[in-house]
Amino acid sequence: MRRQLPFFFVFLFGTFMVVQNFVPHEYSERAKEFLSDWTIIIGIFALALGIWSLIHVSLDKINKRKPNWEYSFVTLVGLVAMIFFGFTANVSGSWLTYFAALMVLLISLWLLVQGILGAGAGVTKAKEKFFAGIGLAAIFTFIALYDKSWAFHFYTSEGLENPLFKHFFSDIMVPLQATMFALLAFFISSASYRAFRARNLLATLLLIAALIVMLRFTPGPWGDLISKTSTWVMNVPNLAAQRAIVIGIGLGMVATALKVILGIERGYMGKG
Amino acid sequence: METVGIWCGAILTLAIFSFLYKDNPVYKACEAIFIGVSAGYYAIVYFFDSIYKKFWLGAVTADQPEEWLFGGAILGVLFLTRLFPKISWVARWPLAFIVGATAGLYMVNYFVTNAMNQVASTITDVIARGDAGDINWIQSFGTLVILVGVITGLMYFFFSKEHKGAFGGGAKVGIWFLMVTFGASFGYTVMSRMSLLIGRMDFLLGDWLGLIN
Amino acid sequence: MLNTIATVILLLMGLSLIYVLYLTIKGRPVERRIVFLYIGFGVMLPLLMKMTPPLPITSDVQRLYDHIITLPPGSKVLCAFDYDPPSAPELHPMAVAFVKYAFKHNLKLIIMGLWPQGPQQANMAIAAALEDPAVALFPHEQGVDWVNLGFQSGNEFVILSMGSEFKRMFPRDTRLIPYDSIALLKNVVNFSNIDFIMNFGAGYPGTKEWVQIGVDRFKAKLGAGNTAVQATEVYPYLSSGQIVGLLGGMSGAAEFEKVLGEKGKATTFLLAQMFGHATVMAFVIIGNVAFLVLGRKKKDAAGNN
Amino acid sequence: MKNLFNMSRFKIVFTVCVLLSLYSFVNAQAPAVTTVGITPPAPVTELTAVDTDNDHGHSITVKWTPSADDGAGANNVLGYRVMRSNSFEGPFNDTVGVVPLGSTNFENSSSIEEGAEGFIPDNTDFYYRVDALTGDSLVFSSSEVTGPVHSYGQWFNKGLIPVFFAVIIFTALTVLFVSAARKGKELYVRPLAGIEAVDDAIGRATEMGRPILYVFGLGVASDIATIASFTILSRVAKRVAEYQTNLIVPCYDPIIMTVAQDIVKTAYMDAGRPNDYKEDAVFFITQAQFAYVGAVNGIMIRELPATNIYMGKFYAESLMLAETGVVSGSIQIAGTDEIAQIPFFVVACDYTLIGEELFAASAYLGREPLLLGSLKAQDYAKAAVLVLALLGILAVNFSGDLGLTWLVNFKDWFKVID
Repeated sequence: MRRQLPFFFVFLFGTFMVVQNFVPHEYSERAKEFLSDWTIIIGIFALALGIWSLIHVSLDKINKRKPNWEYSFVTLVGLVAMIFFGFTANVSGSWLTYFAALMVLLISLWLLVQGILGAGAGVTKAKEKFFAGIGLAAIFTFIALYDKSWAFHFYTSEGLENPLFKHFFSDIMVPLQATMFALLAFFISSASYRAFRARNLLATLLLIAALIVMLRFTPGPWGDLISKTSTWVMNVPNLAAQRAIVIGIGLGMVATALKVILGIERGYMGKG
Repeated sequence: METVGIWCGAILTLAIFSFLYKDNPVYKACEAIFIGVSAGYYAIVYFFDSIYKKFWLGAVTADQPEEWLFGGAILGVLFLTRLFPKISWVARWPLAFIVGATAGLYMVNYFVTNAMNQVASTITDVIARGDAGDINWIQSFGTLVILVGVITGLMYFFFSKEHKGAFGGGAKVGIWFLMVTFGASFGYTVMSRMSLLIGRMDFLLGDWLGLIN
Repeated sequence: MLNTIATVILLLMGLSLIYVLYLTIKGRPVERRIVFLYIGFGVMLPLLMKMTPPLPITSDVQRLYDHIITLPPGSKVLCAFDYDPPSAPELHPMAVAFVKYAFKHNLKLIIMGLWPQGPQQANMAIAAALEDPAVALFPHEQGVDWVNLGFQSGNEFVILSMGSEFKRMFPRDTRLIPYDSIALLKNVVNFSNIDFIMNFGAGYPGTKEWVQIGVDRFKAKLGAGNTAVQATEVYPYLSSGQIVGLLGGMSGAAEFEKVLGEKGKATTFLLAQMFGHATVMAFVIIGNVAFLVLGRKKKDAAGNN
Repeated sequence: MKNLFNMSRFKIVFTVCVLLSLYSFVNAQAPAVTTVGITPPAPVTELTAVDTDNDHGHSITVKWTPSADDGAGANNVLGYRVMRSNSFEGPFNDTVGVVPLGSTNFENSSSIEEGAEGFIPDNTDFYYRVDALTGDSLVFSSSEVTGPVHSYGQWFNKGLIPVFFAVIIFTALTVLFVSAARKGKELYVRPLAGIEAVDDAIGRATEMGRPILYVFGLGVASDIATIASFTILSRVAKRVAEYQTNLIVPCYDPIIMTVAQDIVKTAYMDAGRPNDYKEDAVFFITQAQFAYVGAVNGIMIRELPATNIYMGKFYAESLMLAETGVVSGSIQIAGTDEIAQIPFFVVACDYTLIGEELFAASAYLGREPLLLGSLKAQDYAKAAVLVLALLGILAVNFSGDLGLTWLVNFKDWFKVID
């Protein structure tokens, strides 16, 4: 019974959404609103599971001193700090107690999680750590209540305006993201150098098409001819093949969606 | 505060570039910071966007609350049963909802946009006439090539038919078209990858070192 | 001063490539990290040089421009910022040029984003546009001339809901002012009250979803600016007329700046692009020449023993 | 005296405003308008109002033939104003829309939300009148009233009839072939290099005693490419459980992580080794594209996996993963339906599944009759699309000379109007 029920739900929701596509009526549109909002909300709960898995794996690496375990500390500090910034907003600018509170929170969380993981995960003196964690957490709440210069915000999004949250985003995430992406310029060059060899007919076609399109900026009379051929290559053979792949993918998706709804395809439910 | 931000960005940029030489502790540290900070950032952004703005404001504290949002929250809580191995099979229900609902939506959507509309735009008049009725040869040749490309491309993707004889010939022409499109889009994207690197160099030379005005 | 130094170094690097070719033919192919060095400097040095490359306006960009100029003053344009900092180098110059044109021609901008960092990119684009004194003269009041409705997660489901009502997906703008009390959005219910959609997209969700739902389903007029990678996937929608025009990658941005008559970063970056491309092609040619020479050598060696 | 002066100033300001607002509706080629002593234009004729078809209700389409003085005759019509009222004689002071000259219809619609502005309740009678407007706002002529008319939502969208039949035929084909396959009918499927490579790549990893890296990419659990990837993972996990090679599955999406954990655990149980299942073989990294790629690149360089398998939705990071994989000397097999990324996998990986080959992989790996049956149906659908496309092309190009006029509107079957 436990295995069949989910597939019945898949069939139910799947057929509903297929039929809903053909029914423009108000109720069908409202139903689609419900379902799309549900998907968004479920996504959030799943994210909580993901964060727990990240914490669990990092702690496991630290406790068992697996290779590169020191860096898991850095990940956990980054994670907790960012979440802490996100939920607090600085009201009147005294940063001292703010950082003191953050340090206390980090240590107390560290001890609490160690305590919860317990002896199983190779944690020594789990009980004492757990209570120490509780004690520190009490101190943290005392600081949070006493110091009015910043405040916890679970109910409003002022946290997003916290200068530390914004600076962590713009000064750490943005440059890291942009530079990781920029590595592609190096990788595309080494890939071209290594792979674009006229080994056989197919590789030669790949090479010629790439060269024509890469040369589309060369100035001068030759450049004009090449840029015209490159536009032609992009608008004719490229369009034709793209369209064949798109039609193929379209039909492939419809077939797979149908297999899922009819319960022929069950791999995603864990049954191989 | 501004210069601290730029220096921090520059150091991180150089640290990531060092990965090109070889894996080193500085890169490992940046990787770890990046994972932690980004996981925290998206947790907060998605929390405030979905739970707070849509669920808390939309359902719990709204004047005429949208009760059906609670359905999503219940399914979400069901999902959390993964944490307890004994009852973790319950988590299959919200998954069934997500996969089933989206499969149903995608099935018709992709049928219309990918299959029907693309086929419709393939069915065109091969002979393209200029406004004075004279045949525009280049355009007509182009449309003919597109038709041949689409048909042979589709032939390549047949699974249950042996690629032999005339059908095999068609499929071979199809893979030629595919290789041309892969080469062309690879060449086309060299430019966008370069512009990423240019963006970083502009940051290093301009904002950080101030060599570019 | 920097200009001359950079040009000299670049020339030396060009010459050294011949030595690299010699090495590869000798059977000692160049190591990956050397290729990286050449690309790094090949892209960095042109940024210090003052040359500007010649630039023809392609039809994809011209078609978008021809459509934009038909938008009468006061028409409402929905700007979908679906990209993030990594794809900003290509799309930011396009967005800045578009915002400058919009303010100068009194187009009302309704900004939103399907990517979390999209709306922030929009604010940066508006700030960059207003740095130009010529643009700052025109009215640019937030809430009257432009409004930023922020990010909403849910990908194409967001567009689906916007089809019936914008307010459902964007109850408040980024300043948390409710939808109904924003002057610009007074009688804007859904796509039928919007004159044009301009989508800056870098992947999923992006132009494909706006075509699938915004155009195919709700009959909106859509123009798109995409990164070079994503542009190849959007071409079929341009040729079937589902979008009115397409700006592809940095060359699209530079052409758009040129056709609008705006001086911006894209034009200076294009020179660096050309040198980057030249370096990549040089190594491809080196690889093939060496492959052919070594191939023939192997054949000779096989031939005579 | 003072208010008289104000009054006249008020009238001037008022007319200027109306003129300006009207002017903004009139497009460029408005004819020269004679303002002095405008004679009322001929009213609009054949006014009809019906519920807008194929919609979710709350919308009425008003159609009319333009006034004789629009673009001809006195040529003084600037636009049309659509008025609505709840009764035939009732006061028409509810302007629902103003359209420029030359227009012949207007859709008076509202959203489905009760409190929305200008909300049109369904199944309530309305009466419409269209006024032909001139330069002088006081001079216009009204048509006769039409109605009663009420809006309602349709339960079937007639514009989607071609799609409806296509879906029905496709489902029938699938059921037909699946039942044929169940009865043991042998189904031929051409060899796919990428899929065969998966088995010997796992063998290679076992010999070398190095891990296998399985990457889902940036898709979510409901992406069809990710669902196809789950099936491939379950096949890989089964072999991994038998050969006891260790498996690393770094995840970008938390839902995929939970499903993948389930798949790997079930594989170990089916192979009779439940306790060999390592809890963190499948783990979450982060939901940021490049932080995820940085972490996976780090894993590749440090763990040196023998085989990297990339199956699912990939975006710009495809080449970063593949190039780092080359550096760490692994065999790489990739499959994605993201067209923009297939070239990078083709160039950098050893084997690549192009577009729908990824979806066919589940049928290949298991050789399960049911999946082969649905693959057969997919091929028949492709054959149908090919034949219909060829027919359409013939129709459009040669319909004139061969007299196959009925084929001409064949193309509209594919044009989807909704």
